[in-house]
Amino acid sequence: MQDIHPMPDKSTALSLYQGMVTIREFEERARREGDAGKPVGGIHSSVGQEAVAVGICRYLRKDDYVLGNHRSHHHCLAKGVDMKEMMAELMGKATGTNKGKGGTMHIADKNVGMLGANGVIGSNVPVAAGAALSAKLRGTDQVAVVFFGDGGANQGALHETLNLAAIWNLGVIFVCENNRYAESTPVEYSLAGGSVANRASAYGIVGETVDGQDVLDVSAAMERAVDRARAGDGPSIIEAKTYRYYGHHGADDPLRYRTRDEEEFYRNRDCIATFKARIIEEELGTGEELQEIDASILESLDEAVKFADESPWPDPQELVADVYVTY
Amino acid sequence: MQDIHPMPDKSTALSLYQGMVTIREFEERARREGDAGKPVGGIHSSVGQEAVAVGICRYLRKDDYVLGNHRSHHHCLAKGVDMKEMMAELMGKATGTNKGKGGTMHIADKNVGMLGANGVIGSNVPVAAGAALSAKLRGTDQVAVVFFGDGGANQGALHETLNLAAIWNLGVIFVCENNRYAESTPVEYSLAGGSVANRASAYGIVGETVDGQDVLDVSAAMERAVDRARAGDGPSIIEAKTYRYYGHHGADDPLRYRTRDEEEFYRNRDCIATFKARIIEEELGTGEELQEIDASILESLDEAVKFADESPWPDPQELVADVYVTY
Amino acid sequence: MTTTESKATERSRISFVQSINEAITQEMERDPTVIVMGEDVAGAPGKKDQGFEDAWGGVFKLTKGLIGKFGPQRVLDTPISEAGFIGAGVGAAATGLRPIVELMFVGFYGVCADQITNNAAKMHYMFGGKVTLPLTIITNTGTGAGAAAQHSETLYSIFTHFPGLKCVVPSDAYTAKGLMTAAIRDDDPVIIFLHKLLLGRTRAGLRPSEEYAVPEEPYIVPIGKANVVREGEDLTMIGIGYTTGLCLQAAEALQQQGVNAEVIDLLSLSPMDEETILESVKKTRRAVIVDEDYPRCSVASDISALIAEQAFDYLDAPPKRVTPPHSPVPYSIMLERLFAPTKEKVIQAASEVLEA
Amino acid sequence: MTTTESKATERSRISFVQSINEAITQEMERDPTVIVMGEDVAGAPGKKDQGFEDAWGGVFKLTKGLIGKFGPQRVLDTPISEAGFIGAGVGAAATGLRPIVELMFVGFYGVCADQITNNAAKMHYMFGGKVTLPLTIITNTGTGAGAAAQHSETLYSIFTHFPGLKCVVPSDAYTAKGLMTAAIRDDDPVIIFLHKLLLGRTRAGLRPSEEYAVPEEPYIVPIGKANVVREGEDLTMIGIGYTTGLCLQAAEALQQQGVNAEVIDLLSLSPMDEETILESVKKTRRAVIVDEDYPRCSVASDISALIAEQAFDYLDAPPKRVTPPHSPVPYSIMLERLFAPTKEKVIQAASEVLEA
Ligand SMILES: Cc1ncc(C[n+]2csc(CCOP(=O)(O)OP(=O)(O)O)c2C)c(N)n1
Ligand SMILES: Cc1ncc(C[n+]2csc(CCOP(=O)(O)OP(=O)(O)O)c2C)c(N)n1
Ligand SMILES: [Mg+2]
Ligand SMILES: [Mg+2]
Repeated sequence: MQDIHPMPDKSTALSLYQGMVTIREFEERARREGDAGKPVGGIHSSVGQEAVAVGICRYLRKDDYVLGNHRSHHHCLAKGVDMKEMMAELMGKATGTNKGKGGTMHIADKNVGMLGANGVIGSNVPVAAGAALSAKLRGTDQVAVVFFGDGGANQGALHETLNLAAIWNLGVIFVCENNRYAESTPVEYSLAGGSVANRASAYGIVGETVDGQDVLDVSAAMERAVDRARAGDGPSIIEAKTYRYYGHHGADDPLRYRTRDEEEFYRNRDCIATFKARIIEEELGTGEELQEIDASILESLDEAVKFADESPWPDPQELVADVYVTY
Repeated sequence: MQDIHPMPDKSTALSLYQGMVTIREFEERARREGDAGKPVGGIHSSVGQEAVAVGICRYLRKDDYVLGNHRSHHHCLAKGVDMKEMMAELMGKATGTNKGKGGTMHIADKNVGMLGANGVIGSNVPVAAGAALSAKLRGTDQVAVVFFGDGGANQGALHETLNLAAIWNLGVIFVCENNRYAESTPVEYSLAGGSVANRASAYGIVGETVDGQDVLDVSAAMERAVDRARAGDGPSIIEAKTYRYYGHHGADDPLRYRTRDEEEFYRNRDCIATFKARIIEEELGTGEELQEIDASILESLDEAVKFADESPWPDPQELVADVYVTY
Repeated sequence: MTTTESKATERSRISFVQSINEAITQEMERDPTVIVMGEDVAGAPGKKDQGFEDAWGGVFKLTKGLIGKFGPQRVLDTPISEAGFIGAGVGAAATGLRPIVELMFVGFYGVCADQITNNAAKMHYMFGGKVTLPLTIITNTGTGAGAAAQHSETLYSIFTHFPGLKCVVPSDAYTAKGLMTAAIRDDDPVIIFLHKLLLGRTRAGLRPSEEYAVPEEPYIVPIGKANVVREGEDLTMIGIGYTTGLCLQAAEALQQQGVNAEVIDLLSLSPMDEETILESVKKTRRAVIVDEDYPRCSVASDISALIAEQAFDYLDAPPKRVTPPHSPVPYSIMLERLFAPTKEKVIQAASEVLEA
Repeated sequence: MTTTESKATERSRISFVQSINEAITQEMERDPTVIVMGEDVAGAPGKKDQGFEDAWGGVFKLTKGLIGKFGPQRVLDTPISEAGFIGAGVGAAATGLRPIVELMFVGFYGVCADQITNNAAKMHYMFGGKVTLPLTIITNTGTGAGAAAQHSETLYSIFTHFPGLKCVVPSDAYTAKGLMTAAIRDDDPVIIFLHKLLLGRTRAGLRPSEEYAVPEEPYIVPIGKANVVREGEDLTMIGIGYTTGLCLQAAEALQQQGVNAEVIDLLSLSPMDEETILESVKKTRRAVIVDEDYPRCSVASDISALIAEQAFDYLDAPPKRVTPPHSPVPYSIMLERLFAPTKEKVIQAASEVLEA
C-alpha cells in the first residue's frame, strides 16, 4: 500500500473513472429493476468494490482470463462483457451472455476473456490455474486472474491451487477482495493470521495488500503482478481491502452485524468520489466532462434495460439444449 | 531442531527404545508374513519413521486422540494398540482391532485413543479438529494429534483445518512426517515454499521442524506443543524430517526415484541404532538389557502371529453387520 | 376450551422452519452433547461485545435464537470450510458429541463429500462397529428460487447410494420436527434434506390445518417409515418431500374425474419403507413416482425398479416416473418452471398410467 | 502370412493397460493439445538430471512411457491436490487443451467432486453452450484387491446421476482402447472407469483371442453404444465392465443346461444405449442386470426401471439385479469375496428369472 499514487494521463484517468461508474450504475440499475419486479436473480451487489475490479483489469489484455465468484458483476464489466447482454442475462432472456441459462452467478463471455462467475465459494480458483497452464503450454503470455473473497480464502481449493501455481510457476494472479465480511461473518473471526496476502510466504510467492478503495493502489500492485506473470515469474496474491456497501444480497440487512459508523467510514472513502475529486483537483477533467461520462453510462443502461426487456425468453427447447455438445 | 538433547532417565530411555523396536519388528514381521502368502494387505511400511511416532506419543495420555493416515502402523503401536489384535486385523480375522473389516489402512482402537488410520490423503485432518473440539466442549484437556505426510500437506482439508483450529484455539497437533516422498514424487517438487512448518505463520500458530530420526528432538517439540494445547493456547505444527526405508508399499522399488546413496545416508542415521548407541554410551542400559527387550518383542510378535493365524475368519454375516447401528 | 383451541390454531401455523428450529432447540435442551456448526448459523460471530449476535440464525433461519439460549460454545459459526467443519463434526461425533452441521445448499457437497461418504458413512463399518457417529447434516435443496444450476439441486440420490448414511426428507412442518428430532437422536449419520419452497410453509400446506397442529412436546417421526397420506384404490402416487404436496394436489384434481389416488409420503430414502410402497401398489396395481432429483440413478429409479421386481404380478401398468429432464437447472424463470415436476405433470402421468 | 499371424498374436496379447496407454499415446501424437495430469503419472518429477524419469508411469502404468515421448510439459506429475489439478483440467479444457486427468481411485472423488460435478458437468450448460470442456477423467474402481472400503468402490452411478457428464466402462482391451480414444476426442467431459481386475488382462479375458486382436491403428468405440457380445433367446444378461465377463462365463455354464443367454456389454452408462437393451429384452422377455456398484440409486436400478417401464408388456418375469449388498466394502478377503457379483450369483439369478 502506498499513500498517494500520481494520477495517470487524462485518458487513462477518465477511462478508470468510467469503468467504476459503469459498475456502480449497472448495479444500482439492476437493483432497481429487481425491486420493480423483474426477475434479475438474487444479486450480490458489488457496489463499493468497483476500484478492485477496475484496478485489476487495467493491465489485462482482452485475451487474458478472468474468473469470478458469486459477486462478479464488477469483474465482468471491468473485463469488457457487454452491458446489454449482461442485463438480458440477469433477466433470463435468450439474448443474455449465457442465453439466460446462467444468471447473475454464472455470467461468462469467453470472447472477452471472462471465463465465468461461479456460485460455489473457491470453486473457480483451480480453474484459473488451468487457464494459466493452458496459456503456458500454448506458449502465450496470457495471464489468469481469479477473484475470491475474505470468506473464500478459507476454502481448501485455494490452498491446493496456490501450491500448484507456485510449483508450476503459473501466471495466475489470486485477487482476494477482502470486504471484511462473508455473509455476516467478520474476517476478524474467520481468518486465522489475519491476512490473506501474508499467506503467500507459505508458498514462496509474492503477496501484497492494497487499498481496494484506491483504483491506483490496486492497479499499481497489479502491474507488478502482471509483469511477473508474463515474464514467467509465477503467481502472486493481491489482497484488496475493500467494503461492500449493501448487504450480502438484496434481502440482507447489514446493520444486523456491522455499525452505521463503520459503513460511514468506508462510504466516506468511496472509490469513485475520491477518484473524481482528484481528477478535478488535478485538472484531468472538468465536472462537465465527468457528467457527460455519467450521462452516457446512464443512457447505455437505459438501452441495456430496453434491450433486455424486449428480448425474447429462451425457447422451451433450451431447457435440454447445451447439456452436451453431442449425446 | 536442537543438536543434542540430554538423555532421559533410564526407564524412559528403555521405553522409548522398546517403542521403536516394537514398531520396526512388527513391520518387518508383517512384511515377512505377507511374503509368505498371508493376506496382510498392501502395507505401507513405517520402517525408518519409528522415532516420529514414538517421540510424538511420549507425552500423550491414553485418553488423548491420535488420527493416522495410510501409513499408520507406527502410530497405532506407539499409541498403545494391541499388537495381537493389529496382526489379526492385517490378516482379516474376526479378532482384529476392527473385526477384520478395516485392515492395514483403517486400524482403530478407541479404547486407547487411536481414532483410526485413514486411506484418503488429508481426510483425517478435520476429524482430529473435531476430536479436539469435543474435548474442549466436554471440558477436558485431551489433545488430538493428526499425522500426515509431505504429500498430504497439499490437500485442501489441511488448510481448512489449520485455519479452523487456529480461530477456535483447538488443542490439535498437526504432525507432518516429511519422509521426502509421496509415492515417487519428491517433496522438492511438490511442496511450494519448501516447508510445512513455515506454513504455520500463515495461520498465526507455532510451527517447528524437528529431526525425525531423533526421538528426543521429536518429543521435545511435542512436549512444547502438548503444553500449549492443554493450556488452551491452540494448535501447533510439527514437521518431522524423516525417511521411509522401503518403497511406498510392498510392490514399489524406491530405487526408481532415489539413489542408494541417499538411502544410505538415512540408514546411517537410523533412529534406533543411534538411540541404542547413546543408551549404551551413557550407560542407561547394557547390550544385554537391550537384547532382552528385543527378545521379548520378538516373542510377543510370535504370539501375535500365532494369535492371528489361529483366530477365526469373520462370520459371513459380518459382511452386512455394522453398516448402521440400527436400520 | 378457547385457550386450547387458540393454542392449537397457533401450533397449526408453525412453519416448517420454526418446526426444525424447535426440534433442535428441544434436543439441545434435553441433551448437552448436541451442538450446531455451520456458516452463519448464528451470525456476527465475535461481535457480541459490539452489540451484535444471531445476525442471521442460518441462511434460512433454521438455527435462529439458538445462540442466545445455548451460547457460542454450542452454536458455532464456521468459516467457509465445509470439509473442515463437517470433518470436525465427524470427529466430534466419534468422541461423544451429537453435532448438527449445516451444508447450506446440497450442491456444495462437492467440497466436502469426502468427509460425508468416506468418513461419516464408513467409519462405523470399517472400525468393526466400535465407533458410532451420531452426526446430523442439514441441507437445503430444490428449484423454484431462480438460483440456477449450482444452488438448486436435490441430490439425495447420491447420498442414498452410499451404505452407512441415512437420508430423510420431510414434507411438512409436522414431519420436519419429527424427523429432525429422530435424526438428532439417531446413532447413525443422518442427512435431512429441506426443500427451499417448503421452508416458509405451515403444515396446512400439505394437510388441512388445525387437527394437524405440530405438537409442542418433542416427538419422533420414525426414520425408515413412509406415510400413506391419502388413501385410494385406483393408483399409488409416491412423493418425496416437496413433491408429496404435488401428489396430493393432483389427487384432488383426479378425484374430480372420479379417480381415487393413494398418496405415499416417502419421508425416508435410506432406509426406504419398501413394505408400504409394495403394499399400496399391490392394492392399486398402478404407480406414479414423483421426484425432483435428476432422473438417472435416482431414488425414482430405485422405486420403479423395486415395484417392477417385487410387485410384478400385481401391476396393471408399468410404473411411471415424473422427474426433471437429464439436464442441469436453468436460470431463466421461464426455463426453470419447465424443469421440475408440477401438479399438471403428475396428473398427466397418472392419466397415462390409468389408460395403460 | 507368418508375420501377419504373429503380429495378430502379439496384438491379441495386448493387455487392458497397454491398450489404454496406446490410445493415449496415439492421441497425444495426433493432437498436440492433449496433455496428461495426475499423481505419479510419470513419477520422480524434477529428478531427470539425477537420472530418474518415469519412475511410476501411473499407479497402474496406464501412462508409462508418455513422459519420454512427450516431455514434462505435456505429462504433468501433480501434488496430491485433486481439487487443484482436476480443476486445472477444467480450466485448461475451457481454454484450448484436451486434458486427461487421473483420479487414482474413484473413492477419492470426495476431495474433488465440486470440480467434476459443479464445474465440468455444468459449465457448458450454464454458459449457454458457449464454452466446451473436452476433459477426460480416468479413474480406477473395483473390489478384489483386499483394499477395503475407501479403495474399492465403483461409484459410476453417482456420476451418471449428473447431467453434463459422460460415463464409460470398458470391459476388455479392445473396448478400452476404443473408448479411451473416443473419450479424448469427445468435446464433453467423459469419465472412464477402469476395474482393477481387468487391468492386467488381455482381450482373451473376455472373448476368444486372435481374431479379436486389438488393432494397432487408432479406432473408436462409440460412446453411447452397447455391444451384444453373445446372442441368445432365453434371457438377457447385462454386464458393465468387469461384470460383462461374469455374464459371459455364466452364459457358458447355462448353455450346458440348454439355456441360451444373450449378453449385453453396456460400455456406456451416460448416455446409455436404451435401444439395445430394450430390443434384446423384448426378444428374450427376461433380464438379469449385473453390477458391482452399490445397489441403491444405481445404474442397475436405472436399467431395471427402464426395462420395467419400456418393455413391460414383453416381460415373462420381473427383471433381476445382481449387486453387492447395501454395505461398504469389507477388508477381510473372506468377506470381500462375498461382496461383489460372481459367476455363481449370476447363474443363480438367471435360474430364478427363468423359473419365474
Ligand atoms: C462452498 C460454498 N459454501 C457456502 C456458500 C454460500 N455463500 C455464498 S457467498 C458466501 C460468503 C462469501 O464471502 P466472501 O468470500 O467474503 O465473499 P463476499 O460475499 O464478501 O464477496 C457464502 C458463505 C457457497 N456459495 N459455496
Ligand atoms: C486423496 C488421495 N489421493 C491420492 C491417494 C493415493 N496415495 C496414497 S499414499 C500417497 C502418497 C502419500 O504421500 P505422503 O503424504 O508423503 O505420505 P507417505 O506415503 O510418504 O507416508 C498417495 C498419492 C490417496 N490415498 N488419497
Ligand atoms: Mg467478503
Ligand atoms: Mg511422504
